[in-house]
Amino acid sequence: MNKRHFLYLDLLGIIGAIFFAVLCGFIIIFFVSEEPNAAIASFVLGPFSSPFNISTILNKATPLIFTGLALAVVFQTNIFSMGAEGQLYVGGFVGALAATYIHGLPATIHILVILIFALAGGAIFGFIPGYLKANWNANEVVTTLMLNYVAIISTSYLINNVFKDPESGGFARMPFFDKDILLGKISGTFPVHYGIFIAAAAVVFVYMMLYKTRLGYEMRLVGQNIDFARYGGIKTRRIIILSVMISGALAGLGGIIELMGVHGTYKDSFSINLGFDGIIIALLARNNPIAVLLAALFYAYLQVGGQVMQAESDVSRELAVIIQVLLVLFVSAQAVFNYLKQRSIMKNKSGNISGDKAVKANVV
Amino acid sequence: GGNKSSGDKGGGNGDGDGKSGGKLSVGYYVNATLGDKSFFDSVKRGVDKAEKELGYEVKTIEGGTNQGDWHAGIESMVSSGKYDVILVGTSQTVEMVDELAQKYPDQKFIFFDDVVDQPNVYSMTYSQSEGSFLAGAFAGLVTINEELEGANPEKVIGFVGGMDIPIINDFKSGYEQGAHYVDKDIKVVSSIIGNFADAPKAKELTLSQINSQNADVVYQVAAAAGLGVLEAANEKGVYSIGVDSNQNDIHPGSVLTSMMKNLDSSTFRALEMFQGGELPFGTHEELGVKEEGVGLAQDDLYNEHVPQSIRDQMEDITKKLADGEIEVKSTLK
Amino acid sequence: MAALLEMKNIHKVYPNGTVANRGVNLEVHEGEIHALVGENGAGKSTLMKILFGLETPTEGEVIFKGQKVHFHGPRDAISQGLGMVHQHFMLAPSLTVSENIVLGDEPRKGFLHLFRDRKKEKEEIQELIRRFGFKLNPEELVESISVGQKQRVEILKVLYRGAKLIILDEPTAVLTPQETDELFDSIKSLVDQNYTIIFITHKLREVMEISNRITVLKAGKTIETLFTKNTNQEEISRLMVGRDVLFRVEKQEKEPEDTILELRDVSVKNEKGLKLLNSVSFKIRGGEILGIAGVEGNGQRELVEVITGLTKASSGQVLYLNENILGKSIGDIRSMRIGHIPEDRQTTGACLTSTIEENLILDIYNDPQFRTGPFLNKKKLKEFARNYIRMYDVRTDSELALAGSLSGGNLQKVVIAREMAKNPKLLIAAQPTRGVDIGAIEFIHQEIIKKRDEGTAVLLVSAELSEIISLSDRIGVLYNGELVALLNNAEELTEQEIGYYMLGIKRAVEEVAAHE
Amino acid sequence: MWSSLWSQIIDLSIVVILLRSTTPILLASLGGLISDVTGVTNIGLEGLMLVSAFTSIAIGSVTGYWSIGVVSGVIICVLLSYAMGFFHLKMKVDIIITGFAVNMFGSSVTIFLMSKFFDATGSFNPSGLDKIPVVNIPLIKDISILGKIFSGHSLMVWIGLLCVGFVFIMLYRTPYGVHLRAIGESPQAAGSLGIPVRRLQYSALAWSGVFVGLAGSFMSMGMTGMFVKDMTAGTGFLALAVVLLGNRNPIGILIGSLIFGFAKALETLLQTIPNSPIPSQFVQMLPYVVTILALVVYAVRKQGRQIDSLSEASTGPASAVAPK
Ligand SMILES: Nc1ncnc2c1ncn2[C@@H]1O[C@H](COP(=O)(O)OP(=O)(O)OP(=O)(O)O)[C@@H](O)[C@H]1O
Ligand SMILES: Nc1ncnc2c1ncn2[C@@H]1O[C@H](COP(=O)(O)OP(=O)(O)OP(=O)(O)O)[C@@H](O)[C@H]1O
Ligand SMILES: [Mg+2]
Ligand SMILES: [Mg+2]
Repeated sequence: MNKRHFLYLDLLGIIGAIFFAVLCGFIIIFFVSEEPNAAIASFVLGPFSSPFNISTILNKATPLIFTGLALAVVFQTNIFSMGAEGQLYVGGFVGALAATYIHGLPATIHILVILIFALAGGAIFGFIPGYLKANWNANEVVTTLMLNYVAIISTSYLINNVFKDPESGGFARMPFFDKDILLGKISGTFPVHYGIFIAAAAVVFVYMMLYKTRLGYEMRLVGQNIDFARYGGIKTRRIIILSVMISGALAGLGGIIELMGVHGTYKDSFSINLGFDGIIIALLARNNPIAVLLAALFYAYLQVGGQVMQAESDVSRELAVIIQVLLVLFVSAQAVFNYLKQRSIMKNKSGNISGDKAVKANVV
Repeated sequence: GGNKSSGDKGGGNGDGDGKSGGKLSVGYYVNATLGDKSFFDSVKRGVDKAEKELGYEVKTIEGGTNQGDWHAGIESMVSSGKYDVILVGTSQTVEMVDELAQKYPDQKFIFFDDVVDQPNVYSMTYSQSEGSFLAGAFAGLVTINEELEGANPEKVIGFVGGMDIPIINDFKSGYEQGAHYVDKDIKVVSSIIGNFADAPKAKELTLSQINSQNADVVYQVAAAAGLGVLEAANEKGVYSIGVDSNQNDIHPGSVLTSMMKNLDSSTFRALEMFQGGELPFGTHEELGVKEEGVGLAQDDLYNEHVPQSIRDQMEDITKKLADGEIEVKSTLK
Repeated sequence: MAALLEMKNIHKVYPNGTVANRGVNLEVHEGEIHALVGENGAGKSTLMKILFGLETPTEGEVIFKGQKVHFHGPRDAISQGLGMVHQHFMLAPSLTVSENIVLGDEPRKGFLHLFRDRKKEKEEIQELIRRFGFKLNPEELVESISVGQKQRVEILKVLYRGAKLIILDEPTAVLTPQETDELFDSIKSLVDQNYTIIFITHKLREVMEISNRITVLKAGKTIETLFTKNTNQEEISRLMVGRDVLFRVEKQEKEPEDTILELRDVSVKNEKGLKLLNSVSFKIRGGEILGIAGVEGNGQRELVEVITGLTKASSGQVLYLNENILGKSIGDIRSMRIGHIPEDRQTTGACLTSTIEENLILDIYNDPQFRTGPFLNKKKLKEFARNYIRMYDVRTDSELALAGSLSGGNLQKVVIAREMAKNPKLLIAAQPTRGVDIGAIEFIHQEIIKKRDEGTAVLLVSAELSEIISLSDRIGVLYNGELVALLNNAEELTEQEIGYYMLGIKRAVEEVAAHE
Repeated sequence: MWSSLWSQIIDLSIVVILLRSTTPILLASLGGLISDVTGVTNIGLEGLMLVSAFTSIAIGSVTGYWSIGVVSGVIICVLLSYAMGFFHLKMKVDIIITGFAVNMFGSSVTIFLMSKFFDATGSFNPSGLDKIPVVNIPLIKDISILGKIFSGHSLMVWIGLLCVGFVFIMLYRTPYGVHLRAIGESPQAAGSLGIPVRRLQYSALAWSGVFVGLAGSFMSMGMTGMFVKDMTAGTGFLALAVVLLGNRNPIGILIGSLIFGFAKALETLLQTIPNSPIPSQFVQMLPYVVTILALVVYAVRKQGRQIDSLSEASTGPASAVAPK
């Protein structure tokens, strides 16, 4: 049973899952829509129907890649942080401050400074639940959920009362960033902003960190078996704190890149659920950074599909969301994949029950 | 208010060469979801009326609450080339529409609730502070009124807002100005829910305003969550003021009036003018009390439940506002 | 005697492709004690899980009381009078002893029998405990009782359900000799009451002592079924392992070298301030094995943990090469050439969900030699892992296999390989052969002796008295957290003698003092 | 401003608000508790509550009986919980994904059905609704203090408190409850004794549905008489926090919910003080900050007991000895 074979089975499973989900979606749409065919077509094919839509997928995937990575990192350390949403806000906010109030730097350096601020903001905000977890074993689900509120509400206070651009009208935002520090678009007809490349770099970075460095080894060991890690002399508290901070840094980076790529300034409540969607993406990807990339693209594809369907047919926004939900459920149904793998193993084995593993092992 | 024209009358393409052959089509992009029972719904009513009465082909797209989606959402409507005119609004999308209007100079936009200064955009804004001034004056008259059963002698009125953000604070400021215009001593108790959905919390806050601060009339500016405010006032036998659309019939006799942004009628009016080819693109109209862009809902229920004395005084104040005799300060400018 | 149970031609392929049984035959007679032996991974537990309805066989049939049976789950098996004590504890830690025993079969009362009858439960449990003479407090939480007590709870679970055929999967692996004796008494009394026992163990001494017949499994196949009285340990082990096994470790006399480890008045307290280790002092020199005997729970764990830095001492000094290492971090201590084979390989000694390679590199990943720039040098690490897998004869397909997929003996080899790889000056081995088969025991013992001969100081903690006696140069006994004896391992020292110290009946403080 | 706050604490307004705002959290977290006890962490509380809130008011207003409404809300929630069970237990979808899916589903499906059946967008506000009744206790209601504390609460407030006892008895006094707890601790152990692990996990999810269903119906037919889209506004997540904070037992849940309810009540009072100098956002943060503090105090105390006993080690003779 080699890896490639499993990959092939995974793909088969995913295709099967999508097929079933689409079938389910079709049945639903069939009942509520006058034009089910058009609706389905626009959902499935719509996202690829124009360079504009494709670029929308990429732009939507960008922040999701960051939050997905952020959560993959903590999950690998077996910390169930739900804090990406709050960290994203704090990181985005701090980065935006750097973007707005630091002047006189050459654009590239300025961008770097902004990214570092955002990273630091997210990391420092991540430090809180990490510290509470490492030192007092305070349940991270609770602390991160609550800190999300704290982050969202307090950034909202600051943007509305302290850092508001007087020009911003009914909804507060900071002054617009200088044009030269925005993440440019690839082209007018294909308006993908450069954030996607930073996201791809982050994927590589996280992958290398997790699987090729000492830190990654330590983080994964802490995640797999903290007693063993402690016995091995790994400073588990430090690793826990570090892991949540790295996660926060990634989420914060996601925040500022969303602001520099899409919004052009800090806007009050700019993220709705990017951090929570990241949880789903990390879990879909089983915390593998490379798979996070794919899962985020898939998720963005679903969202764009829903939007296109809403725009091009009589199916409402809510139904589009329900169909997305079904797709996510089907695609993450482990049972399907397990079944496929097991059947394939059994087929290979049953022929030669006596052609055995233990004996082969003896030879090694 | 006033009618500040900042450009020449741009061409409406009312000659019927609509892109979907014969019928004119309008695309309405909601940068939120529908169902707030107020703002966006009100525009929707105007659009729907245009569909029925003017024969428009209408497509409404709900962009959801994620701001990151909106730019792409609007642009995909524009780039689809399906719509003769696109209807979109709020200050949160000003820059997006500004950019898109430049990028697609042939696309016409009707923009509500803020201003986009481009030759292919017609903007209309509503003076919520003027409207809220009326609500505040009304509340002030109610709380000192002796005829109304639910009104108590204390000069306390309530305000419940969705979030502590500039637009809501503009409502609040107008409301306070109105109340103080009636009586300097009126105290305004103000509470903020923190979102626009938590109706139970809105109700709880209102109950507390009524029970512990003796507020006897409460003004809600909290979209759907505000229904909790109206219910609390009704339960307690005191009064409330609805917002954005006419909510008087939700609890007749308790919701005495509503501060309406007449987005429906102005939307309909704009679409009607567009059809006639006379919509002045490149201009901006501010619709205040005078233009009837905002005002209190003075329907039969209002006439039935509001004492004559208050109605008379409100008429007087409305007139003064329209004449510019009273100036309302907006916190947004 | 008629066959109570027959298992014919059983095959089992696990979903992940492991073939655990490949044609096993087993015949058990009523009223006998039937021992099932075989190397780690031979398929004993699998066979029993099939019998108990926890796994479905891929092929083969089970005949019970002359009838072909198909157990769809433990419930079926239990209702037919089967009971099983599993190899690993099957207990819910936060429930009480009594709740664990009656779990799934509680006395009920009240409306629709919806409620627990706690009074009846208490009576029944007390009656049960009295009848079988177990020392247990039914009200205690399982998480706070000792391993031996847990094993008794497991057995009571089976007895409570009135099982007549009882499967015991390595029940003695974690028991002290005394506890084992007690257990054997209970088992014998059960057989007298016409119970039937299937008994799995790696300790051939026990097999010889208690069983009537023995079935030997090897690589998933039945090799032979023997009458105990017609065979001996040598024959059984030859059948199991396929070669002769040495039972007595060959050990040369060796002159000890300089002191490597010295403990001075080391004490450890728990959360409640109770002293778990009370003023313990001793020295170990290079080339010497100090064996620590004692009934489990008398401070052995704390002793090991305090030296390795896993637990903090409340007072005293731990001198390693004349340096006080108390208060140093675990990592620092590990990097000082102190090897530690922990008693619990499932949770502490290995990470079952990581690969074998990842388990092996626990120390050396920090070594700059295994890095290129900021990154780990995967190639060198792989080479290292393969090397040690070969040197220690770990039976596996690949260094990338999960540690959890190894049998107990092989997993222990991984732990030992890792700890030996650092070429320790001090080796702390806690229960190094618990639950591993005789072939592996022989290997592990040889490795420990080899290190000692190379000049390593070895602290051996074991509940297995025979192991202590056969390996140690000197023997200390822990009782109630105190080192009550420190003896030279001479010919005349008997297990009995040590047993007295272990039970606190005798003290040899003078000898301890004299030694200092 | 403080005097005004104080007077409300004195006149027990705070108790009334406390009980009202505690109830939905309490019920929802009891639901969360039961499935959590079996090792199935239900993150879908929010979505389940929304569905129940909508269903009960929809059916309640159509039939004219609050009881039928509440029961239908509960039934729908139980069914949805079974669906969660199907996806998680049978199809092996991660429970967190399942939970988030239910949340998204709940939000969307209620809006969709609302527009389908009542042609209402965003909110449904039936007139003449038969709400869950208020319990006025005769005699006691006229005694000032007792009356305020014990009388005039919604029936669901009492049901919520009764449910704490019910869950306690179920978990600790019935074999069924012991089985549930055993499954959460060690599914293998339970399975090896023939306890049908899967089936009991389904049943725990169903119980989850029952309590969350009650919580949802209270929001739409007790606290208010309306359904507003997304009206739960995070209550489900607060309940989840309470589940984890409450140390997995019903009494802990009650205490946790009361802490939350208290923070919410305090927020309400602080928000309605005229000319309060505290920015509204800080007041809104109160419940969340209080939770974090409660958790930290709880965790530190737990840890503290261990640290105390070890502190001697760091100051004791051992550390005084300098390494040679
Ligand atoms: N659930 C399982 N899935 C896959 N493989 C398994 C499973 N359980 C056991 N195995 C494998 O099946 C083989 C036989 O295991 P089994 O537990 O029956 O051995 P055993 O004789 O009981 O060994 P030991 O003496 O160590 O207890 C081993 O290779 C083991 O790794
Ligand atoms: N689903 C599984 N997939 C792969 N390996 C499994 C699985 N389930 C169990 N195993 C492994 O198979 C072995 C099962 O054997 P078992 O638990 O009966 O005893 P052992 O681990 O071989 O020996 P011991 O307990 O004596 O160390 C274990 O090593 C276990 O980790
Ligand atoms: Mg008054
Ligand atoms: Mg076994």
